[in-house]
Amino acid sequence: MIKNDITIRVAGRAGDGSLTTADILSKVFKNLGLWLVTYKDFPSNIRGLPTNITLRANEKRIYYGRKDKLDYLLAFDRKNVELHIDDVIENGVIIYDNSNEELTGELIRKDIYYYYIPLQSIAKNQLGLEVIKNIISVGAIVYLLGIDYERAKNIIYEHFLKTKGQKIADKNLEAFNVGYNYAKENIKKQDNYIVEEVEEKIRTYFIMGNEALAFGAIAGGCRFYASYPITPASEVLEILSEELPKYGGVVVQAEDEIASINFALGAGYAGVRAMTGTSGPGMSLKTETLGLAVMNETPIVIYLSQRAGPSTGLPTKVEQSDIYHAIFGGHGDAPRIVIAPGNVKEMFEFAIIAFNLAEKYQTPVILLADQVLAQNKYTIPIEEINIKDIKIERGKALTQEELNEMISRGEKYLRYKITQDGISPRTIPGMEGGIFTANSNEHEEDGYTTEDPKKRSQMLEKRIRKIYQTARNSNDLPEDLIFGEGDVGLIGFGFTYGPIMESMERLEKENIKVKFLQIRTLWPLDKEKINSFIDSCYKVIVVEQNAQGQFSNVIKMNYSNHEKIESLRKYDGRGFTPGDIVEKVKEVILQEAKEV
Amino acid sequence: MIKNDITIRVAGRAGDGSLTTADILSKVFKNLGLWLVTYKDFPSNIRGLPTNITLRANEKRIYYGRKDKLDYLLAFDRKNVELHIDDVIENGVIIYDNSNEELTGELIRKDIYYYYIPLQSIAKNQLGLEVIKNIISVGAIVYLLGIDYERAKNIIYEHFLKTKGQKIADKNLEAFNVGYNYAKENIKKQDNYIVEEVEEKIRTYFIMGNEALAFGAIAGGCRFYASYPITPASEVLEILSEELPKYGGVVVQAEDEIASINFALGAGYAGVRAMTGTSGPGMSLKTETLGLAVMNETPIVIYLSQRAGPSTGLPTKVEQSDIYHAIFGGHGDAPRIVIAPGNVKEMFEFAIIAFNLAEKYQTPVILLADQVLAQNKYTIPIEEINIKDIKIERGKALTQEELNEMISRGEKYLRYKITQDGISPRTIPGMEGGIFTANSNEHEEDGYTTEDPKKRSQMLEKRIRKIYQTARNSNDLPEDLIFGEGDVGLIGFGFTYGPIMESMERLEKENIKVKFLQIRTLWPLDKEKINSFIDSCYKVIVVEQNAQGQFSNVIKMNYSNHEKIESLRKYDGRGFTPGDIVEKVKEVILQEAKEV
Amino acid sequence: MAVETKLKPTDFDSHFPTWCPGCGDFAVLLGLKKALAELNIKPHEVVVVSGIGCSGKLSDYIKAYGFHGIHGRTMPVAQAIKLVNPNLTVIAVGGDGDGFAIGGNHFIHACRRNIDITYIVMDNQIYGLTKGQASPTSLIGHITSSTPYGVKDSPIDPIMIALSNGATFVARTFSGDGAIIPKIFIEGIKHKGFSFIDDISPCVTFNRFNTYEWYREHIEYVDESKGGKRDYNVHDRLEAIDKVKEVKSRGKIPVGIIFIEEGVPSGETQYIKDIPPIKSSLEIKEEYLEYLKQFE
Amino acid sequence: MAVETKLKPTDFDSHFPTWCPGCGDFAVLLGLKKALAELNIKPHEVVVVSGIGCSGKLSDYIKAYGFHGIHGRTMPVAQAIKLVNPNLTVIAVGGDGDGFAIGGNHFIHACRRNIDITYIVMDNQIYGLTKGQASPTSLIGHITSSTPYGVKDSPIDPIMIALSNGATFVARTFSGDGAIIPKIFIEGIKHKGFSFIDDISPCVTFNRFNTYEWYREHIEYVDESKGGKRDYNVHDRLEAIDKVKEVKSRGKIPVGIIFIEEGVPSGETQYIKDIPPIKSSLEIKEEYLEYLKQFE
Ligand SMILES: Cc1ncc(C[n+]2csc(CCOP(=O)(O)OP(=O)(O)O)c2C)c(N)n1
Ligand SMILES: Cc1ncc(C[n+]2csc(CCOP(=O)(O)OP(=O)(O)O)c2C)c(N)n1
Ligand code: SF4
Ligand code: SF4
Ligand SMILES: [Mg+2]
Ligand SMILES: [Mg+2]
Repeated sequence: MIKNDITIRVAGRAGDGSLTTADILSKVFKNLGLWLVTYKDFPSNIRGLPTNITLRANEKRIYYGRKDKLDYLLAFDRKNVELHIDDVIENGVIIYDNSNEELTGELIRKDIYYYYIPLQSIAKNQLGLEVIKNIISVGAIVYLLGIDYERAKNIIYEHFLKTKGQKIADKNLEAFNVGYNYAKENIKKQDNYIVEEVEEKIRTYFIMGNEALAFGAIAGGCRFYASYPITPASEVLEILSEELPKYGGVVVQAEDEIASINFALGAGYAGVRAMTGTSGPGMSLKTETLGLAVMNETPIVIYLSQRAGPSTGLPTKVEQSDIYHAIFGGHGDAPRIVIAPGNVKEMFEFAIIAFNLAEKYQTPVILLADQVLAQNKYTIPIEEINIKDIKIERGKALTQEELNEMISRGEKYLRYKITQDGISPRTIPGMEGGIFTANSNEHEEDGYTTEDPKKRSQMLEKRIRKIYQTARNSNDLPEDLIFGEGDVGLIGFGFTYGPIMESMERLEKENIKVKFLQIRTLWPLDKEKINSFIDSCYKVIVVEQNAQGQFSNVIKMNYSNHEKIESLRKYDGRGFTPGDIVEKVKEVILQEAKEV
Repeated sequence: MIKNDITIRVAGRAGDGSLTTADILSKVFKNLGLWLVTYKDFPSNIRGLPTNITLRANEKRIYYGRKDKLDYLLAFDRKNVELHIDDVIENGVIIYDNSNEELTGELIRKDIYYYYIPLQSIAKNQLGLEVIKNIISVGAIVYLLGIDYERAKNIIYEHFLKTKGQKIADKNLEAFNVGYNYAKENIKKQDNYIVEEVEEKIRTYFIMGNEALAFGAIAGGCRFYASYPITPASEVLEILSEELPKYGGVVVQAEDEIASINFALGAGYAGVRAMTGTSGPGMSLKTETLGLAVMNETPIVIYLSQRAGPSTGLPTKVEQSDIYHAIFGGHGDAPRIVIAPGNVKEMFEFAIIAFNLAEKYQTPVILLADQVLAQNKYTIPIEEINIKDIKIERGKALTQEELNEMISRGEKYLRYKITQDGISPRTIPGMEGGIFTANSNEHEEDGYTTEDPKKRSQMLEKRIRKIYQTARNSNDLPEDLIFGEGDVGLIGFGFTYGPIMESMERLEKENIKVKFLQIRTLWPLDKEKINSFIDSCYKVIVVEQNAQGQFSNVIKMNYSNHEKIESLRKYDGRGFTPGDIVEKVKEVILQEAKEV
Repeated sequence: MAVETKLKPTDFDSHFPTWCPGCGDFAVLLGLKKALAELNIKPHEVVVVSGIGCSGKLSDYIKAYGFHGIHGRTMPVAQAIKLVNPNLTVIAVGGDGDGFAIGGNHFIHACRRNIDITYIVMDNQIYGLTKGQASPTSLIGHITSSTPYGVKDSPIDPIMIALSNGATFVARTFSGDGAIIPKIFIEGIKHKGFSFIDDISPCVTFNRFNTYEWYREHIEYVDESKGGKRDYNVHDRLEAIDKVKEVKSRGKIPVGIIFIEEGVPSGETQYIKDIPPIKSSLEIKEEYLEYLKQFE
Repeated sequence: MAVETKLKPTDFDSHFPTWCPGCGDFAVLLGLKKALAELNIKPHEVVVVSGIGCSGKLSDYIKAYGFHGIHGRTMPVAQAIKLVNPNLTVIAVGGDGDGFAIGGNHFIHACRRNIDITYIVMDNQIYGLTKGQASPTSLIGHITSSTPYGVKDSPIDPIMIALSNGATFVARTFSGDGAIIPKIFIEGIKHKGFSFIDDISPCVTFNRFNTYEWYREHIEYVDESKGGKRDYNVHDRLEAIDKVKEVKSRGKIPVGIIFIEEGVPSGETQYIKDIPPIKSSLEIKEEYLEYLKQFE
């Protein structure tokens, strides 16, 4: 028996309702107290193309939805068996909708169990509603996993009742029952998977990365959001459109990405915590204004949710290939802060941190995530969404009183005063005595345009100093974290946190020790920490989802001993599996053994 | 006597006609057979703010217009003496227009000669035309430098006759005479500078970098140019608007930079050699489409003429701070080619090379220059504008015949065929049998959208391979050049070629030996050459006009022994002087001496 | 020379669309194939430039040279292709988000350049591919995934934008009236100059408000296409504007050919001096050295 | 409270402009100072958002909060400022290149959002700061540094764009008639909603064709400002469009207040629910945890 550790992939066509299937199942699992993660693998298509979602459920905490192998595959058609059969684990299960076609040939593997259910036919003939086939499959899975019927039934019924009303709830319940009973009557369970209520349940949220980020932003004082729809960032626009007005905030869906960031910048200039969000193509468009924000030292948070590029690329697939752009993009010397959450908790937390950084350092802050983090759901203990200790830090934002006092002291207010830490006192429009120009041209301390070589140098140095020295030496930037120990090091950031952590667990079981440096501030780098981490390793492997090894190159810029740095790359639009990393580590260890 | 080696700065207010003064003087000098270079230091302003241009003339070839010290300063007002007095060399000269104000106090240096001429008053009172004061000054300078009166007179008269007609020519001649005679009668020449005809004169052009580039583009087969005005690239738009139609080309001044690059890309896709040109702010805007060109493998040349950033920055001043962006800008893995001419000859040549590279490698090519190269004038022997050996190389562009043959062989034409060198045969619209889609989405070999992980990897690898392997290993990329020898190395690119060459000459005189690696292909780097250059040095100094040391960091990405790399930076909007480099080299040598 | 046989719409067949069944874009695709076949323009003489969106996928589904560019930038690409090779038939296609949100500026400037391309927007008053956010043509109050409290901005009117920026052919079609579409497309393609066609193309998945039925109740043909009648001078821009305003004042949506201006030289004829770039030599002319003399 | 004394235009004095003597932009600067003084709006309650160009420098020359942004992007910045702090008077200024070339799309979308800002374009039919290239309002045939063979594209008409995209206040002023400018600016600033004012601002250095004299011969007031008369309903958009077309058909340029629509709620009142963002607490509300419950 394999209890409470299951990976289920629901695979159909866009429009088949695979997402709902996984959603409903997750409600059941969650109610039983399991930890959950999803991995969405959707096409950029509304209807018809193959699509799938993987749902993992476990007694222990898990961080990542993609596993090397699947336990259950629910396939709505033959194509989807073709696509995923190789991923099914030995002794795993395929539930196949054989309404239209039977499986033959290579699609019949000896080492797995097949359960055939004519889902579509049943839906059509018995329930008169084809689209409900997915709920039938939920019924069957609930039966197959040995989940308490009553309990599952109630959860599902209540869910539909609450969200869709009685009529639809009734219909779905009927479908659930049909599926449950069909399985009970026609399928002989042969596999080993069961799911039961766990003993010590804790309260959790099951929340999408983008949802956590949006709620984090609200908690962090974001009161203005401007964006242009784009996968995988649109959810933030949609959530904040709904939520922000409740907090006195305003959301603008602008005419394009350039407008969006200028909207956010205008709001930031006017004194409101403001954010814009996008993915790669939109980020490329925002480049010029990013430089403006650096130049006029206006706080702004830019949420960059990466997907596979270049250009339109694979719009719904994951990649971490905007590293170069996030760090170096834009003309001129334009230092900015880039922070990268690695899990859903950090999606929430970093949203708050980003606003504090933006205001304290009067700078654009790029909040860098990726499709895996953004669009998947994760269970998180409710106390990890910690709203008690939130500190809103506005840095050198002057109050009218402080400004008055300053003026009465005979001091002239200078918005861009050259200071030791590079940060100047800040006013906002409406404040008496605080007038200045936020200027895209190089400027004097009061914001007036200048071309004087000395002033220019001082201003540029000030802007560089505040990021590379003041911010870097502060405790404000999310600290890079080290997990585990060993003389092989892994370096990762963003969603690879998940598969890396999992790979370490697996390696541990084989008594292979590695340590992991999770980079949480991508720029400015914590060179000391990174360098001493690398120093302490025989070799480090930079795990990154892109083809050029962008981040490993960034590290090489700062770490002299390049031979120590290897990079593990993937760029086919599908996130690393823990196994990919395990394999690479073993390879490096073997090599070490040979060398030593 | 200091013969035929003079640096003259003309300093006034925007609108004073400083540029014309230098222009007319340069005509005279050129006629005498001197080598010339200018250094423009203009404000972003049409009238009123201080502006100046430096003109250097020499018997020997010179590459750069900014010297550590001036020999002659012609100042149209007091402010301009204030601004430039420190730059005047001992025993140098200030010619001052004292119509409105006399010089006093600190503005009177004991160690230089002052010649006062009330230019404006003379212009107004004697000639009834204030704006002609600059030509009066030309007359005076011609006298002071001992230039043959008749000769100068004729040159000037002819110039105005040809460009402005008899009436204006007469007036200017009068002004010239007045100036000449005023100086003759009122000024006692005390300084040592004279200018004479050189013995062996060669035929030269005196041409602005942007002019050389525009004519190079024409010679390189450019038949479409789309741009949006911006300093310091506008001249290319203006010149090509005039010239390109003569060659059957079309120029579009588009509504913005995004439109411009998309125009050029459309033209490139349709089979015409196409270019777009801009400076930093425009380049930032073009970022998304740059990635598109990488993705759909369309040839396009992007002329990026750098100025001081970030944001609007100092729009008329020099900087080399778009290195990061040119190399790394844009989301996704988007390798491109970046080449950087270092002098006016290369401005011409690289324009031609760029089009060949773009077509051979079906890729965007960034032609990276800067304000110093772009907007200054340089003498260049006419045979260096070599149009005899131009080879137009179109790479794998298929002819209709080749395509027909291929089809008749039963081969399916595939625009994005996976090939070993990463380059695929190319058709253009209108060719029968060559249909394909240039797709911003990841695509199959025929251009059809795909999300298949294997195809995706292959396609991405192909695009990376063709740049990082095929192009890099070819002889097509401009080779980096090594000048001189020594164990201290200088690395530079773009306009710093000029001051570096000059600093080497000066160091040579002091018996200090250095070598210089001129990087001409900024991306993909010629790692081997660069690394072996650094290896062969005790220390290398990367000379670059930006604050972050952008290029030295790019080198560090690729060269492991970081301790060897120092960087000399300047970022006040004014180009390095040769002296800046001399000083730094000496410092490093001193350090070496201590260490060894 | 071989005898040329008349082309059939199926000669333009390519991959089968992945649009939702019922999507209005199918009618545009079919209409375009029919129009091109009818005009006997061969697939390789056609370039379809498309944006990003469900609508933008059209270039993947038609046998012709395709340029499936980035979001909002069809106009400059399409104009450039025509400018360098006027022998090609250039069709630009995209959505209302693509054309009027992010691409709005290029649209205006394409109107005023009057280059001979045909621009067909599949206007569904929604963002389809990104799953149902409001578009610039969404009506006030429309509740979409990005406007849970209803759209606040007044919708733009693409027809008015085209009319007031100098477009010389302006029409609207409706995907529910598939038979009429090819006729209007043919006129648009034949027209020498910038032709703008706003096709009402219902999104059956994300726009549950502006449905086929809703449109059927709201459209009104301003020409004879379908029972309507032409009661103004289609060649008079001001009258066309007045007509549009009048129809709209009655809460209706004007459909049909709305305005045609003839005799305005099309843009590419103004930009191209003698021979088009595609035909011009890559070698430089004799005069080249003469021109360089100015620098001596 | 202290007795408030009436403000003077000089209360808005700042750095002295570096514009060329005679530049039309001076009249706009003075007009704006006069209008603000007349309206008794204090410098620190005003934000001037400017683009890049000679015109864009205006924000450096007026005592007020300034946002001298990048080329073409005044509109989103200005709208956002008003959206988050409606107590501020927000004025956007820029050139014809800034507003109608690179910024054209934002202009259209600002029109339709109708947020209460005032947008003044200093339209000189040329690119001033970059030294004389053609702009979208340059006339056909105009020889400029970038159009040695004359402009080929038909000029856009910013007034028509504003009118056909829903702007609720549309006017044109002429820098040669400095006395009229503040009056119209005052109306524009007072108007609740998006006010667009196209100021004809001759560039004496680079536009040697459209000079003060040329304009004097070509302008025609559509209101009573200067001897003209109002012969249409200024509150009727269609009549305004007709009027503009009519004046233009006579080769003239309509000047004065062209259109005012009242009673349309201004955009920020639609976007702001109760309190504006600037006044809203940065702390989260009690309900926050309630909202989170949906994820349990
Ligand atoms: C620069 C950029 N921004 C955003 C997107 C995401 N995106 C893809 S399609 C689309 C809009 C789709 O709406 P529309 O243009 O109306 O086309 P439809 O799908 O409705 O046919 C958007 C915003 C993108 N691909 N690129
Ligand atoms: C993104 C970008 N593109 C181009 C420029 C260069 N530029 C500065 S001002 C200007 C246009 C000036 O014309 P206009 O807007 O009409 O203002 P004017 O100077 O005539 O007042 C241009 C193209 C820039 N600063 N930024
Ligand atoms: S989502 Fe809408 S626009 Fe897209 S294919 Fe489906 S019906 Fe068509
Ligand atoms: S160049 Fe023209 S627009 Fe600029 S300041 Fe001078 S007159 Fe005014
Ligand atoms: Mg749409
Ligand atoms: Mg202008």
